[in-house]
Amino acid sequence: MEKWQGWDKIRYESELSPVFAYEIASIPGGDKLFNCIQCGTCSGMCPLSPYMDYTPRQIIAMIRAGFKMEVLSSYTTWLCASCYSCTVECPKEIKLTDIMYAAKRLAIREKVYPKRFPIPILASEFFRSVEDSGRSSEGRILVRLYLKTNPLNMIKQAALGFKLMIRGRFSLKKEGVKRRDELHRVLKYLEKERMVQSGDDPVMMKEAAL
Amino acid sequence: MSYIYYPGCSLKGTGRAYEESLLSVFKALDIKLEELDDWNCCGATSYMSVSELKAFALCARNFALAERQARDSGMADLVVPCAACYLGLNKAKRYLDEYPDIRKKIDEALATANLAYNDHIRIRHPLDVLVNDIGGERITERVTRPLAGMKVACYYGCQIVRPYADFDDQENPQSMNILVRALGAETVDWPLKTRCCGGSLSGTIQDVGQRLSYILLREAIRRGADVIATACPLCQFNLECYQKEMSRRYDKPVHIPVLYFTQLMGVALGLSERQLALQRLFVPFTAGSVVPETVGGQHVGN
Amino acid sequence: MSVIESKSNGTPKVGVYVCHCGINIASKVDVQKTVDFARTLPNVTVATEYKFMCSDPGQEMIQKDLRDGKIDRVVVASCSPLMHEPTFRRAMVAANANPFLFQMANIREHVSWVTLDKNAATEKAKALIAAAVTRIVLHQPLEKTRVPVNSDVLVVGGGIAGIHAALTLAEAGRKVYLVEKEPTIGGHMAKFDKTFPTLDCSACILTPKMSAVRAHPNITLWTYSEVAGVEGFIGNFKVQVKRKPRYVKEDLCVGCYECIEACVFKKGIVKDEFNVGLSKRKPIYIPFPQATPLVAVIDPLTCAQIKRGKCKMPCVDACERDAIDFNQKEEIKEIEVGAIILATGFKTFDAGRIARYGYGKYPDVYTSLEVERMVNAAGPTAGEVHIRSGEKPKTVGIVHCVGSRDSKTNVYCSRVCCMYSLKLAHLIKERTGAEVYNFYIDMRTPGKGYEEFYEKLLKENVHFIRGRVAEISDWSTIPQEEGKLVIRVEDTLVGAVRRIPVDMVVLSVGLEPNDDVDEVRRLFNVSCSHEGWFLERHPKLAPVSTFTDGVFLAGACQGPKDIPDSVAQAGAAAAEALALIDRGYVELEPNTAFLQEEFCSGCRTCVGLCPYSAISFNEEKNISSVNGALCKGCGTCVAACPSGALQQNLFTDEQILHEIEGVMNYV
Amino acid sequence: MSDNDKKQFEPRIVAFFCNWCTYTAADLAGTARMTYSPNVRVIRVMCSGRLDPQFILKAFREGADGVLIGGCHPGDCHYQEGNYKALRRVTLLKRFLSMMGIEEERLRLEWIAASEGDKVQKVINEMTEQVRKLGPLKLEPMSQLRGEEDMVASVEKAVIAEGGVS
Repeated sequence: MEKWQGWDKIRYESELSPVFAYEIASIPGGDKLFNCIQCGTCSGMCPLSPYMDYTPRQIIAMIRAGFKMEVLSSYTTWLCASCYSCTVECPKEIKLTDIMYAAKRLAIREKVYPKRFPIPILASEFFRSVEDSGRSSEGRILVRLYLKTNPLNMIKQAALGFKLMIRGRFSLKKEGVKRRDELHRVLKYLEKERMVQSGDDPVMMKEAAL
Repeated sequence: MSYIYYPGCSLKGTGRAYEESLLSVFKALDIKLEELDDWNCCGATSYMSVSELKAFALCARNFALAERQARDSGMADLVVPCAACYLGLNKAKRYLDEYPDIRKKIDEALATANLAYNDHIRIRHPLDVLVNDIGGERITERVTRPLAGMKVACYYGCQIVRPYADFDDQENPQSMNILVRALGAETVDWPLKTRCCGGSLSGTIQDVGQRLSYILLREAIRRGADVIATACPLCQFNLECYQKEMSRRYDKPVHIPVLYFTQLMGVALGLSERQLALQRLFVPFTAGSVVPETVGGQHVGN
Repeated sequence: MSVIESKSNGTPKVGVYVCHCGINIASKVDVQKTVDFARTLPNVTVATEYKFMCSDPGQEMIQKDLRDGKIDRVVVASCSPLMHEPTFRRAMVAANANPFLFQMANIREHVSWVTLDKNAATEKAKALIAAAVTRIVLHQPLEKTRVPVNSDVLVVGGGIAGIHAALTLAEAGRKVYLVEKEPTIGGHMAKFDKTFPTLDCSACILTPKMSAVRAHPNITLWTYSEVAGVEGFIGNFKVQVKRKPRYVKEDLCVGCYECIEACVFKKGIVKDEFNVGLSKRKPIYIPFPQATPLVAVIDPLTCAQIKRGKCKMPCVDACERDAIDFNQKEEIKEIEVGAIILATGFKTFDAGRIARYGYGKYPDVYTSLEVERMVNAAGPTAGEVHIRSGEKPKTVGIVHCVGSRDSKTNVYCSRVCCMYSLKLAHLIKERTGAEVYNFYIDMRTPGKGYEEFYEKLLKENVHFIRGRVAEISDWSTIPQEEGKLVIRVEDTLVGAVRRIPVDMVVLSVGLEPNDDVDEVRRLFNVSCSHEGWFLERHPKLAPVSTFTDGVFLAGACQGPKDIPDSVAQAGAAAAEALALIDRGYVELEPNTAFLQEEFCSGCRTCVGLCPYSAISFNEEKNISSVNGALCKGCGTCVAACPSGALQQNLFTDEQILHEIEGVMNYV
Repeated sequence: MSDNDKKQFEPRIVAFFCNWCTYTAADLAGTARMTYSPNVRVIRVMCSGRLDPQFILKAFREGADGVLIGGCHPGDCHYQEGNYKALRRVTLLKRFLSMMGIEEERLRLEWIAASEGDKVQKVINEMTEQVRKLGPLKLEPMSQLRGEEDMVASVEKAVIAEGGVS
């Protein structure tokens, strides 16, 4: 049973973000977002919508209405397993999966993703591993993940880990590419790139909004 | 014919059996696979959640390396077994084609490391290669141990056919079914063949992720499948490794072998358990067990 | 060419009138600037502006200046000539001026509505005005040629729209040819059981009209026939109609069914088109009991005699009136008509195209048209609603918008599905008492009594779930779902995903243009919207006319329509045709080609070029000669004439060359 | 994107649209308020078959940087096959244009049906950009060109002859 929230249901226009929709729409092909007829095909196709706090359709509506905080701090975007069934079946060609990604990126940048929720942490661990070595070291990432979120779970999973280990399917060895400098140079260059579709270029956002 | 092989991180870890069986099978069919030198991560799901542009850059580096490696033959056919990598690379390729502003930035980034991508890449899934380049007939010719009487549920998962792949139908893919039938097995009609297995959720939000996998297993069993064939390391992991846990969690217990389609092929082609890494499975499946004598009997007069 | 100029008498006095069209033009084009500019142009004696030039006061301005002799030719800068050229030409006539000393500059559709930048718009408007002014000084007074109009009318398509149009015209005493490609008239409406929202029996209101068609002395009904060729023009069309052999003499057959009883095939062997495949028919058949004409037809693809030439032919013996004739051949009828009404209707969307809905995979997924037949008392199940197993369904799901409002199939709303789905929901509940679920995106009930019908259904406890169905499948997550079809959908009003197990699914398929729409379009020289619906001349002001004068549209061939709208439109089309015919003549735009004999070198280039053989060659004079009555005014010959001897009224070389100068030189 | 270019050079394009398809489509674009670049001036003819090569040459002579011709789709001509005649003439004319040092891209023929308002918008925008890239049309001083009337005439004759073959 959630705590009673009736008191803050009302949304004042002044609390909403007029540019949020345009931020999201600025991803490649994102303008289709405005074609949404709220038919719910996305939510119907989505195998995870039953576990989301807002269905994908609601997320689109909220994005258009400027409910920035609600969207970015919702679990929905993180539960998206990017199976693309919404994107494929949307009658208005809205790239929902990409929109979920865009929301996740914004949430991370603005540090408003749900706290102590494993998925964003997995994402950042994965990201760090690849940034650093060019490959993901599954074993190490998982261990870190469990330590950060729920150490108990790690003990639960220990049995599984062991089974995997004896079958040679699990190792803590650090994977990586040989020519790291090369890789790092490429990624470094993009550091300074303020990318539109990451929605973090205020100028572009303004333009988009107008 | 020869292809450049992009393993991706999982096929070196939890999905080793996929790599080992794939290589053995391709070898048995005399298809040349040459691993991409110094390949890096494809920037899959989790990475893309942090930076899309960098994810594209990671893919672009792989493309550049592949083109370099295939310089002589012009077009580089990149064989990508992992569903997530396959999608990630496909997506990057699309976006680099379709959005000049992205392309420009990536090209610049590559240039800083004297790398270049010249659109000479084709991204191929092993299913695509086997069905469209080799063809069911030629595979049947090589079968020494037909999987007669075996009922297989072919599981494609989400990311192979959706949303970019064009080698198979998005709503009702057939390539794996064709392949499995070519091995002499039957395929069960199973509408969930492209429904999500829960992906990384099985590890993170276990109840949610495992519930999705459980729905798949339960329905496959209900439709009389003896074994499930997969084409993705994460799907295989989710469907196989949590079966004990699921049986505890949910109403009906589930117990069914989950193989990579390449392992299944290997069995039919008469390869050894080791070559196919069957010993790495949780739910045992020995080459001997596939053609129970009784089945032979059943199938007299076929 | 100098010849033409010499014809213009005295220095021309051009009046330029710029229209604000409210703010439609004025908001983008600086009208005053254009007027000041026009004053600077040669031969312009009057230049002014007004809010609405097409209004009476607007026209009055022009007429006054004409009467006062201030001007002798007129340029109006306003909307498209396709919109108001006739209006202003009439105004000129009313002022005793020649209507062809008039030219329009299209500064609305081509300027103010399509240009962002105000200065750019004003400049463009100036250029177009200059073009009109420079060209009009070369205009000559012309007379429209009058051609008598044939008073007969051709109606293509025997659905409710075609039937109504034909009857209306026949009642007005016109001779009507009604051509239908099926063996009977009646179209889709004949297949329905009840009609929304009144729930009156479709057959009861349609069959009287069908027999009226059959009986009417002024109507020639040709079923099982298709239009094969059309020539001529408004008022004077020559049409070839292909009559397919039905191997049964229409004048002799009385529809007694004896031959059908007698057929060597004791049971039906082919899918019955009329029952959309829910039943089978014999090679010799009558589509349905009220078929009009009530005449048997033999399907050559399946009849043993016609296919293999060996059959005992019991049908022949069975027929006391010797109506059966295996030697019947296809015949071509030549007719002449003054007007043509197209009422070729629509086809329903092929539900198989949407794999997720399992049509063709799961036997108990039906299309709405199949269910229409099922609930029809005269249908294959005698009005019983049951699934393939023969049992009555306990729960039924009706899925709206199948093939509509989807960028992968048809983007448009098919307009009738909401209402017929409500109707089917009512009938199914009435016949089976089942729980009926409607899955809709938006409920669209704009029409007299429609919303009230929706309310009625709500009171009948039919379930309405706002959400587009994601998938229909036979896999289960819980035991209660096993053996059922499960509809997965988001209930968008609740914000939760629901899985609803049902015994029967009805797919409310949308409407689509017929497959042969392209051939038909070319045959009658009309255009299509990009969806493939026939294009009306103007969406509001000329909804049943086409860009080909004398060809009119009725019913769903112009776009999805329900029965009331189709009938209303059929009436309108009939009225337009009558207006044309009763005038008795048409005035043809005098934009025909003419020959300046002194320049003709007799090279004959033009002769072969004319698609209407309006150009013949005069051997003794050794020059070509143009038959103005046959010329349609395309100007192809004029463009090809090496010596410039051929010219086209309203589009002479000089006029166009001047227009080019005008458009380039002053701005 | 090309704000600067715009300031540098605004091409002037003369268009000949057939009454039945393309002109109507242009009207449709208007009714649908599809905005496009203002560089094109439309002249209405009944059929693209009316297009006399001398009109196109004239337009260039008068200083047009490009000429656009719009007709019905093949098979849809209101007058059966005027548009084919137009196609033949334009194809040939292009050859002579390049002879006279006028880039082919400056002359464009498009089939646009009455329903394709969006295509009008697309084509006009594309062509404006294309001609803008080509820059202003450079012709020998008119007088001189007029002096070569005979050459132009011969061009027209040849083209006409070609167009005349039906």
